Amino acid sequence: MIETMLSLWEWLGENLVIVQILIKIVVIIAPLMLCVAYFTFAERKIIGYMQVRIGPNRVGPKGWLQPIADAVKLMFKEIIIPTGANKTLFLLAPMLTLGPALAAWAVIPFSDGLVLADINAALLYVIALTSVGVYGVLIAGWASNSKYAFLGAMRSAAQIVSYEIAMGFALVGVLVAAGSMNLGDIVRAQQGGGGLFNWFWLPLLPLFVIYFISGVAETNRAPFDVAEGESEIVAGFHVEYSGMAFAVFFLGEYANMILISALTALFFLGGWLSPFAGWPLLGAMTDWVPGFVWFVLKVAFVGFFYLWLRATFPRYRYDQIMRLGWKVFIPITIVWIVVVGLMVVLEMPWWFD
Amino acid sequence: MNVLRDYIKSLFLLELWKGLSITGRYLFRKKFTVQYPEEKAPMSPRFRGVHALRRYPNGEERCIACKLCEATCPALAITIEAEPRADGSRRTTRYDIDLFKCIYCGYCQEACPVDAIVETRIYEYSFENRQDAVLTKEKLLEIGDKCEAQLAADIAAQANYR
Amino acid sequence: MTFKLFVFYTFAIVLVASALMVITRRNPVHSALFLVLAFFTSAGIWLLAEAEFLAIVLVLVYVGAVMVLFLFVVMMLDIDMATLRAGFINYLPVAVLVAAVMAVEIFLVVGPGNFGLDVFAPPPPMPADYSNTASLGNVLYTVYMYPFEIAAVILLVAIIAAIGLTMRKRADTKYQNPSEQVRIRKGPDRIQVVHMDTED
Amino acid sequence: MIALSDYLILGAILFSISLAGIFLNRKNVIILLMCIELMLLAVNMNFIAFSHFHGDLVGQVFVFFILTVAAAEAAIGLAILVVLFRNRLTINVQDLDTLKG
Repeated sequence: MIETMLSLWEWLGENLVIVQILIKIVVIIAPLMLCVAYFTFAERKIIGYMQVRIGPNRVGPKGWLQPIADAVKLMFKEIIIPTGANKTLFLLAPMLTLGPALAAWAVIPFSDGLVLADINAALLYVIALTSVGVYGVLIAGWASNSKYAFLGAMRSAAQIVSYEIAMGFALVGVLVAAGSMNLGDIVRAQQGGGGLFNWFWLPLLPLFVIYFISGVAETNRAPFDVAEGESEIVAGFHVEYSGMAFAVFFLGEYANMILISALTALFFLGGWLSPFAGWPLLGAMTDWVPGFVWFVLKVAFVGFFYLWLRATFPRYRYDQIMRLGWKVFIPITIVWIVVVGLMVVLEMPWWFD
Repeated sequence: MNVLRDYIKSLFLLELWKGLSITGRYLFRKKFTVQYPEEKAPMSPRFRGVHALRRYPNGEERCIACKLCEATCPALAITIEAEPRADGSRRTTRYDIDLFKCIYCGYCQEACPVDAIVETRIYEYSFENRQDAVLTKEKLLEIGDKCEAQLAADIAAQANYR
Repeated sequence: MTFKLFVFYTFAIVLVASALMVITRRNPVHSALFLVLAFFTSAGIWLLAEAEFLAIVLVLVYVGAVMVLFLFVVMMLDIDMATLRAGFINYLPVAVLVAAVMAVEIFLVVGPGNFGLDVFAPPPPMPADYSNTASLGNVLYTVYMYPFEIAAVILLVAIIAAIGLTMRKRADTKYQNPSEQVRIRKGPDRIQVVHMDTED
Repeated sequence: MIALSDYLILGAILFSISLAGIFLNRKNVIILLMCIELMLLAVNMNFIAFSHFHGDLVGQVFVFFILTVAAAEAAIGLAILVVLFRNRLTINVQDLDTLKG
């Protein structure tokens, strides 16, 4: 199947540029939206299982149609625009959340060479786009003309901007280790005979942890979801939203989660590389598995972690979130960047030789 | 030494892993969910569902219009009007329970000297009009007739504890 | 008109329009958002000029950080716009006049006569494996090492200045010190088991 | 093809607009700061254009430095603004007249 996809890809490359790009975008976005829908289902199921209940199981066989039912319900609900709200900005905000989350997929390599735009500054592009995501929240909070929404937006904006720094520093470490900003090159730099021990998660372990936790904070997910904080500020920045406008926010949040999972997989978990490459027995046995499958498995693994965290930890207090970002993560990343620099200069065996 | 141990603990997020392992284990636990319409949870004989008025085996209604239930009802859900009947016995002419007001505390059941007003095990009921929420004497008696066997059994089972 | 030129003009029109909106909007939040749009479009124009690194950095630094800061401040401050807008119409003629004179003057200098296509031929497109980031990095870390470090120091000073200016400890509010709180250990700090004799 | 003059004229128009903005919004410090950012953007546009047409990276290096300085300027400017508002409850430039020699 992957071979047919690849050959189709190449066939498209020789024909109309715009049409070809549009088709590629659809090929990426459509399954992605489906994944987003089923990620919400997976979340409800997994959290349910962790709380010793079974979660949604009524709509369709085993509840498999639940996300479709949710989507249909939200589509037919009225979009209420609060009095005194700024209508244009109010409706623009959800799109501003979803847009960057989808646009970043342009540079994600799904397998070796299977990427929409193979650009050199891909890493920078990804950081820039994730930093743009804050506008949706900020504008939604302001345009709603509601105090709860505004407080949520303010909290979330400050949080996102703070954690972006830790995230950026963690990526600087990856950059130094890989010596390239091209995501494909970053994955190729993790290739080696040791399989999963050749990936960057081991030499960059602190950065890996910090990147993932900052990603959780960046997407406003539990335990860093003070922007929503149901028990304090109702639902935060999207309290005034309903119907499809709310659904778009929801899609944006989950698309962002999948994006962060994919990026974590690319930067630290070897992207499409097989975890058993070069191993005596397992390596040969799993040779036939295409890279795309490994990539999807890794993304699913990191995504599962997101849900696991949500089911386990209580919400952080706001000042502690800020302390963690500024006083713990940033110093650790800076120290580890220096360590990574030393490792690269000294050409440490296994990873950087 | 303690400082070092605490430092390592926080650096490697040991306590967080402990928490994660608990939820991770629960992921594979047997689930307790009761699939409601198909399965139902077991019910106590003391269950307090919708109300009913009982009759004696010979068909005479038990209620003697003492109005103890009306007096004890904390939600003021019960309204009783009474008159002597042609044979001179005192009986209610009106016995209404407003289910919107009722909090299903069961005080009426406890106050009743003749076990007339009782709460049944029926909990799946609904109304389509607001008027239907007021249970009249006829409706209460009808419910009582329908569940008499169960009610008598429940009262018998609880007899030692009253 | 080539595709590139079409893109350039589209971006240029959006850029100029949003710049006009920035200076004329009544609500400063709208101004800030139009400024964001202006930065985005100019990032697009910079991409056309083969300056990918700076285009993305413009989005990253300006849109992602500086404008968020602006929006934050504008939204938080309760500004009385009526008095601030007073005199807007009065200054309009002067502003338009000065701006027009300025634009005409610059136009005379940099117009197509002096800097047109026939004077400055368009440079050949860069080869496919050319990395703008890498070459900029090469220049920045060798020839411009000291200015680069000075820029870093300027940023550090900005951080310290911003924190120093806005930091305040208010005596009338209660607050917790999270650093102290996280140092609490499970043992004697958190709970204390007191042994009490029974009374009889 | 896009001529160098196109970039330069665009920069000039942007510069003039931001100049007009400074005239128009002379009481509002926030808009003034935004106009300054716009002005720097216009200047950067020229640098990038020249760098592109000369095939010389120095222009881009300079833009890089301008970006850093402008970011620092915005941060400090906004910090001053916040302190100002906190103390005087206004950001009207005309009310800031207590510093008399």
